[in-house]
Amino acid sequence: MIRRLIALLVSLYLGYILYSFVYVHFPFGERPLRGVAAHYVENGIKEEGATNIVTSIVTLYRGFDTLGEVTVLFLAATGLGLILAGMKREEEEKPEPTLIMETVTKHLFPLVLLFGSYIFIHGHLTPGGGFPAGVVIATGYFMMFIAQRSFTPSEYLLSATESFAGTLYVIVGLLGLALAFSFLDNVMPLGIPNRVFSAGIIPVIYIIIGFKVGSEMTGILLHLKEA
Amino acid sequence: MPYEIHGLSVYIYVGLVMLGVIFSLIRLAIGPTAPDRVVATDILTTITTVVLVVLALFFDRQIYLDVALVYAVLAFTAVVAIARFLEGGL
Amino acid sequence: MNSLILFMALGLSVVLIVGTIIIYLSKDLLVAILGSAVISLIASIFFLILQAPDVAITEAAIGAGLTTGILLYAMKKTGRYEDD
Amino acid sequence: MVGRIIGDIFLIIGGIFIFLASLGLLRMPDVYNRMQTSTKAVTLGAMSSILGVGIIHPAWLLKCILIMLFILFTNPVSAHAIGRAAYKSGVKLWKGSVCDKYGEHLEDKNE
Repeated sequence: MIRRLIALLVSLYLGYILYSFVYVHFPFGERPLRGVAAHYVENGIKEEGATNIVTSIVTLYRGFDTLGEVTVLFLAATGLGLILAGMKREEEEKPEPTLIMETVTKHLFPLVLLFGSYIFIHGHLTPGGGFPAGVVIATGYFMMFIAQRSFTPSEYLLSATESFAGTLYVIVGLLGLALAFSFLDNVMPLGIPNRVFSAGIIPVIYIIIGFKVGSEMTGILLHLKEA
Repeated sequence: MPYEIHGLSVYIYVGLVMLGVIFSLIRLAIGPTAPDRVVATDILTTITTVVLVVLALFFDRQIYLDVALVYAVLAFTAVVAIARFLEGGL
Repeated sequence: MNSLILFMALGLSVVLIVGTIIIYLSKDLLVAILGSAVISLIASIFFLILQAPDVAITEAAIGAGLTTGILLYAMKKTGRYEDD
Repeated sequence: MVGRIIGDIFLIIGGIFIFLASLGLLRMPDVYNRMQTSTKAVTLGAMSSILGVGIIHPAWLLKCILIMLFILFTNPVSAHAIGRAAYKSGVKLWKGSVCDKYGEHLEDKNE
């Protein structure tokens, strides 16, 4: 009981902080930028060619961090697979999904995959990028898991896609080391901003990340479903 | 031409939508059975999609519509998953 | 327009606080999962009000189905009601 | 300017429908009535609001129609799933209900 009371007080205090934050900072994004943020906003498009500056920060200025994040995600998926490896679900009687669910999800699934591809291909132009696109694709697979009678993607293909994408990411980084000065450097031509074929290696990296995150998340959901 | 917010209509609209959010939240809080709360969540996801589109109109940025598109495509997955859990078929 | 956005932000922060209180007070873990889904919806609107569409789209994609799915699978393996 | 006025009218209609849907969610007596009033009305309200935004900004109309189509496809599925799950998980009908076709159908199938 006392634990619940403390939790209630903490959430009310956080709510008070949120209120005061909203009042004090109200016209959001109107203050002048300082330091490294100002440099990114002023020179980002000229240096890296991406209209969406967040993506050029994530994949190029702070590219090594992103490689680390992808590794952390890979380790999480591997650990979950190891924990759930020995468990096997006993066969039980389950109510089947109805015709309505099956038909709608069957026709919606290709559109979800197309939408995920749109998000990672246009990552340097519109909001989004590799991580949300991978999660959108994995959610599409989850939709098929819950609403189809029998739908099981090949586990071997999923792990092969994931390993191949991870290797390609490192190879792109080493290409930067070989052709330019540093790991994950922008070695391809920048092109004209606001076109699809622009911003050097950002679309390439985002396509790789999209495939990797999508197959990883689908693998996690598949492990949880079958264990 | 950017969307200049003037007149009473936009204020009335935002007030109506906010009342809708508050009522759904009350049903989410008090709902006697679990399916009541799931219905309230379903209503809140649809209202959220609308609010995202209207915020894109207020800020006058077309790219904000992508976020609303994500919810329009995927938000029903959570509700269907919880419904399948309730009937025992997950 | 500024006062309108401020009004929306204040109203939605009430929703966030009430959502956390629902999660803390419920003994049924399914209700807690529903509350976290609602909180991620409202958080996505907040990120858009703070003019961070990248974070908003990530929050939308993760909160729209994936966290609910993973938590539901985990709850199915452990148990639904919290015992005192 | 004409587009602005028509769009505002669509927005207000959508807002009224969203408000009425959540009012029905609050006031109706049992799960089936709540689901039936609110999901249909909120779908109509959302589509009307988004169409209003598309009329105010004609350049956005294509994407707005896409969002409307996805809402139109997905919302009935979730309502159908909730109704079925509520019946299967044993929620009783309101005492003033007059017929129960799904229960009769299940009885027919079991015999």
